[in-house]
Amino acid sequence: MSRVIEFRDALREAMSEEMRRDPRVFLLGEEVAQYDGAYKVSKGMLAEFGPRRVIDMPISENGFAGLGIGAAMMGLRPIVEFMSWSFSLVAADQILNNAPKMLYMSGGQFGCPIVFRGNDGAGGQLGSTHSWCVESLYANVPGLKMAIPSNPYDAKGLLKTAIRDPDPVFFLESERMLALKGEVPEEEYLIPFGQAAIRREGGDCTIVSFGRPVHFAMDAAEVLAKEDGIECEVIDGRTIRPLDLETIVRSVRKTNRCVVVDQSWSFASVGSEVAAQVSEACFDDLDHHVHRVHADDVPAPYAMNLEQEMLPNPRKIRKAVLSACYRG
Amino acid sequence: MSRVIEFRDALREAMSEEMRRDPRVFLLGEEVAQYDGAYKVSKGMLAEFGPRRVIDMPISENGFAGLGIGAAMMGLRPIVEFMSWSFSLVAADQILNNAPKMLYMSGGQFGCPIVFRGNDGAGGQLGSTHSWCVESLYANVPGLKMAIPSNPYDAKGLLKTAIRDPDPVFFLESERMLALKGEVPEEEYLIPFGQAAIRREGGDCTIVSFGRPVHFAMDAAEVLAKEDGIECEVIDGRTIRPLDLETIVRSVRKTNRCVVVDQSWSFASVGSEVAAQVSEACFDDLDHHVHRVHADDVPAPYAMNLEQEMLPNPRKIRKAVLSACYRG
Amino acid sequence: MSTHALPAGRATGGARPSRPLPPGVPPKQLLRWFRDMLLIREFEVRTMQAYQEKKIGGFCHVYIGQEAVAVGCVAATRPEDPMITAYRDHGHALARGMAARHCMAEMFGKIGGCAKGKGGSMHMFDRANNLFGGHGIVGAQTPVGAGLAFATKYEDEVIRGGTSDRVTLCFLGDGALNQGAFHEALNLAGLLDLPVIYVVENNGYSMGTSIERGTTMAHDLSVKAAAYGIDAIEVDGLDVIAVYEEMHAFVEKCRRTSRPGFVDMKTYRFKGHSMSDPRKYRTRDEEAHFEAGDPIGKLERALVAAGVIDEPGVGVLMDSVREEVRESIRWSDASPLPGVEELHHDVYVERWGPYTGTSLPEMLREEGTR
Amino acid sequence: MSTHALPAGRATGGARPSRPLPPGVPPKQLLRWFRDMLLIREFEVRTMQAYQEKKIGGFCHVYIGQEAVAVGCVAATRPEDPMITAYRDHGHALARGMAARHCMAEMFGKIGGCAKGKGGSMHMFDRANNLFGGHGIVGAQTPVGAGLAFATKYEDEVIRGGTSDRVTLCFLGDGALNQGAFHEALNLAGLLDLPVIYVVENNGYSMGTSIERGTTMAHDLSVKAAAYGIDAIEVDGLDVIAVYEEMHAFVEKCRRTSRPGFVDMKTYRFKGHSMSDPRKYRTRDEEAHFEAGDPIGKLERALVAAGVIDEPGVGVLMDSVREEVRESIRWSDASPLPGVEELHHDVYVERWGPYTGTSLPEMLREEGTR
Ligand SMILES: Cc1ncc(C[n+]2csc(CCOP(=O)(O)OP(=O)(O)O)c2C)c(N)n1
Ligand SMILES: Cc1ncc(C[n+]2csc(CCOP(=O)(O)OP(=O)(O)O)c2C)c(N)n1
Ligand SMILES: [Mg+2]
Ligand SMILES: [Mg+2]
Repeated sequence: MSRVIEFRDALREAMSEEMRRDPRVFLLGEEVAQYDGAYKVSKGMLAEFGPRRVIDMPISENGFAGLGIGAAMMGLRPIVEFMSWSFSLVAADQILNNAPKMLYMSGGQFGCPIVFRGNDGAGGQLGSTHSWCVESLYANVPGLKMAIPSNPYDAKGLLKTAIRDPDPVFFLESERMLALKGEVPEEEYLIPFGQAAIRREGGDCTIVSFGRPVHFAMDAAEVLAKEDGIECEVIDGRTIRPLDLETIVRSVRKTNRCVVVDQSWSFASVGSEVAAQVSEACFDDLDHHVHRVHADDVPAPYAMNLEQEMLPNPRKIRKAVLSACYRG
Repeated sequence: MSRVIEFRDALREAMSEEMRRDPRVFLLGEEVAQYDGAYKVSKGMLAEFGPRRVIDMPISENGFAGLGIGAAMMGLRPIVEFMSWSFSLVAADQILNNAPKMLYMSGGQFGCPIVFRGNDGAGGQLGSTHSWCVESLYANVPGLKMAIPSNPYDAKGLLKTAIRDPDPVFFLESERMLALKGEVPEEEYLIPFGQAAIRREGGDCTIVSFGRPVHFAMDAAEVLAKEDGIECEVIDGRTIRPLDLETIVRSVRKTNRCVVVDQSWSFASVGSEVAAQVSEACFDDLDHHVHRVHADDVPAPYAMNLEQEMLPNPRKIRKAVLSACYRG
Repeated sequence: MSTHALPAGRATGGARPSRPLPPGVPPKQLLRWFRDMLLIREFEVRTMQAYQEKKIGGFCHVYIGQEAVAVGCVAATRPEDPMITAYRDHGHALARGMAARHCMAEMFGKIGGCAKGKGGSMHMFDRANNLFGGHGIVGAQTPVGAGLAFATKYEDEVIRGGTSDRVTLCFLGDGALNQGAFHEALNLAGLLDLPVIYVVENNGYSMGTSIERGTTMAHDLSVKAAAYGIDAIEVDGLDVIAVYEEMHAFVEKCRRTSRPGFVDMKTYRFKGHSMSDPRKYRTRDEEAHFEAGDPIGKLERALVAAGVIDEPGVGVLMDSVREEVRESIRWSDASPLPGVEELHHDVYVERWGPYTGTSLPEMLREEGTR
Repeated sequence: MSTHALPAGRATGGARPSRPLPPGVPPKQLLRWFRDMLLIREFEVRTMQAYQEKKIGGFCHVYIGQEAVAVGCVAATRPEDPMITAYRDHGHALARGMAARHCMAEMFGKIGGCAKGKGGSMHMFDRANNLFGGHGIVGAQTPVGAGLAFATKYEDEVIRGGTSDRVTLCFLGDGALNQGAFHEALNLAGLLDLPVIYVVENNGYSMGTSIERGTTMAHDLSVKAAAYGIDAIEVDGLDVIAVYEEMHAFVEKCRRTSRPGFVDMKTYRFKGHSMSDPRKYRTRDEEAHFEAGDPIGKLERALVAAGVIDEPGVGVLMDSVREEVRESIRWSDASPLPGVEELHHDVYVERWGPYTGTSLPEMLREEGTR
């Protein structure tokens, strides 16, 4: 049985179900409890689980990220909400130096089963400091896993997996998608990490994307099919660490063309990684170099027209696909 | 006239000369003054410039990075020393959200002419938290420039350029190279950003590297020439932002093969960026996919044998070049 | 007047009269403060309207209720004293002298904005008026504020060889007390004898979190400064006369001693945290209590009582303020969108690759025209 | 005894006698403390030697002079009370019960080390003894320490529905006072009533920076705790009896009240910051003054005077300690290097791609065997 619910509801269901199932799981973050969540993701959770398990935090991201890490070392299963991943920079040391390295530094003695989650990427006109796409910044670091769902179904299934995962997971949501609706089964399900989803099949060009821009890729694919007679295969990576290279390569071996759409800045990014890996694995298959669509290499501007211009969008993706097909 | 001096002396000369030339330039950091520098880079500078311009800081990286940024907004020219870039994670918000975005957020009103400098990369057995290669983490961010010298000559010339640069510069040194000796002219010189250096000419394979591993590449090139009859062209990027793609491409067009050697982790790294850009720009020229040599994708281990195994080295580079030449 | 118990660590509010008018301040000056507070209020009301009309996007935090703080603090300092603040910054910009149109146009995302529309509501910068932003990351402006003070001192003493007498004001919200950056800044300011005053605009809440729930020792913030050997004062931020008098004395002491200071500036934001805040975390009673102590009404009554202005005079002033804000909206409506070329402008000072260098906004180039 | 003026905020040192032996503590226990302190001292002397011989690499910070702190604190707590510390951690590991060989082998980078040689000197972890590291980034262990206390309380109260009585000790250097992380941790501990005690091992220096040069209010650190409503005590960390007695009372109070605490533990490091420190930032006079108050000699004199042990007994003890450390070196020499497969082991708990899962070190699997 399936219902249509919002992305934010899917996140909440994942957390609530896991909290019912496992008393070690708890949620902490700014405004998660009494305010019901800055973006209402945790709405009603204080009422159900009480203030010992749904815990409001002061504006001390480094402090409460570290607190979560200590609790995880003791065997608890904290979910730490960053109101926005943009605010995680003040906690960079805890989330990058401690969480992903504790198991290694302690020679296997202390794991760190923690989930850090929150909004990633541009909101609407939030400006330079509030629009971080942290995937390209943080995915460089071994020891962490990273998931980035593009729809309610995945949000729930991946978040449940994240909460049960024995390793630290960086879970990237998007303010722009929280109200997105989608079918979500009533029955329990989990989505394993490292398995990309093919959102659309096609034989002419592979488009690989992650998170919100998957939708832009789908829109572009539609136009390309209608206007240009180009059938794209759209792959939603779902997790960045681990990266499901296999699914990507299988597709590129078929289409011989690849466009990566990554909402973050281009330099040393998830997009460059996918491009490099595909260029390597499909060296003999590619008819054209891997094309990349990114946010422009500038701080996020506030002005709406500039922000629109900066972000990846269907128009840019279509252009890249056309070029990849030597039709540009 | 040229003398042979150490890398650390070259850094000191750059700073001292610029401080003599411009009263707006000053140095701050942990142990830079009374202790003469944790690594003696600033040795004697307190004596020459006094405590108002060579300033000891408490262990407050976020605080003093921010202090430097404020001073830079007022038009001063701070040099902020991180004892190690590994400690810059606690200052990530200041160095990534403030320094590189101030000009943009203020619509051109306030620039941020600041230099952040310190040791980057593995020291000797410093373990997981003290061995960061921040280039792949930070190079993603527009608004900053990044220089990474591999020898005393470049260290001095690039640092002087960095100090005069009107934009924020991340300057990456290496503890392992501080005692490295090299020829440095007595006369003043500056090295412009964005100009790679060809350290060795060769027609069979291009090796691109940055910072310390340039030396590993040179060693590998020597062995490859002697043992395998393969002549490598070794390119030292010198700056990562801006990246001198032109010099790299010119070389790859000649050799038709490319190996990137990047001391950082592979995922979403400077190495993946170079691989992606070369794969794109040289799609029709490459005889084999771009090969990459990185540190292994694990936290830095302490044990000497494991650390050696983890880091890029001439053996790994040789293997990659042989493979790129279909001799692997 | 409401008599319900208020949580600790808050402004007292209530319909208390203002302090007596300061004898040393000429009436013209007092009227200037009054007008500035009115201007901010009117500006913010229109800002909220424009936000509803979707002329303004992103996050937007209005200053209604806190006007006495920015106006009193500006009055207590000199134009050359640097100022820096957080994201609730329209009041500081206007009080510091930014034309309403440049502030409004910034929020409209237009080229005429103080930052060419690239910064938005949270990033009001004004070089001519020594306002160093407008910062969005909670607490991140506090070490930068220490750096401004470092620089004034360095410039005056090290470069020019004279003595320094500029004082930096660094504003922060009560929520920023909980950021490590703030503590590092205070320790540095204390160690280096920096002439910087940290003004905590203590409106009792950070979003939906009352100060008692987020900050230990909320009932006595002076201990936060004492931990660094820094002097602290508590000021009634709902009374511009109190703000001016207390701040003036404190700033002058800082000017003389070059020692940092800390101000627990008790105030209240009359509206929600940002545009989409139902304010369920506080009672309407509490709000009414503070609204009864509205700093603008308080000053108005004092000015009228002292004969500095009469009721018709107030009407004239309000009309002129209304017209100024209306004009700022017209001007901002008419200001063009930033051209696409602005996207790659101001990333770097230097021109290279796709980056097209930098240039000052219209505001600084054409100050006073139009 | 030297009479030169010592800088503010330091241990008093000098050849003062120890406090009277605590009547409630059996002689066996006192001897255990004495032996543990001797063991740490001997261990560290050999560590320095091994470092010279290049058997140990990386950064290495010895605990000589501070032995009374770890030993007294462990004595004052229960084995189930979590502990966490910074990078100067050999003393804590040994005092907590880690076998010398596992500690030494870790520094030798051998598979027999507590962390299989992957952590090194700065990362002593011991799950069986509730030691949560050994942390290299200054101050970063302090929020983690708050998390340990959060977890003991959560486990006992929320999961098991009982009452919690474990107390976490989180050690830090005086230099860590200047990290924002520490302040956020204190505020959180205060807000959430966490049973955690922050023990500042105040040896007067962070590398070459004396506490007065790096930390405001160095002469009275209690204000750092007062800023968060947290109780503070000052303890003579050169006297293990004082450490035990003061800490025991403080820990028990924390156990009862679940309120955090702060300890200004005045101590001194007799050696340099790390292996390559010429110690130009302090006088030989100052060092001599503190060496005269060596905590080990102090305890020895008290034990001998009280007849708990006699001189020959001390000799026997020292011989056994020397042999234990010598054995730890032999054992570590013989312990194999970690195999290359260890490189990709312990990155993730799960096995996937190149990652080969995780497993516990020999230390925990074979505790007690050889
Ligand atoms: C580091 C960081 N964390 C979280 C936020 C999100 N945020 C924006 S404003 C705010 C509340 C701040 O309250 P306060 O400092 O009291 O200022 P006020 O809004 O009352 O003026 C929060 C949590 C942020 N901008 N930066
Ligand atoms: C964030 C950070 N900055 C700098 C360093 C380098 N560092 C290591 S130890 C140390 C001094 C610490 O002194 P203190 O906290 O007093 O401890 P002690 O060495 O006296 O035990 C410094 C600056 C670090 N490890 N982490
Ligand atoms: Mg507030
Ligand atoms: Mg110390």
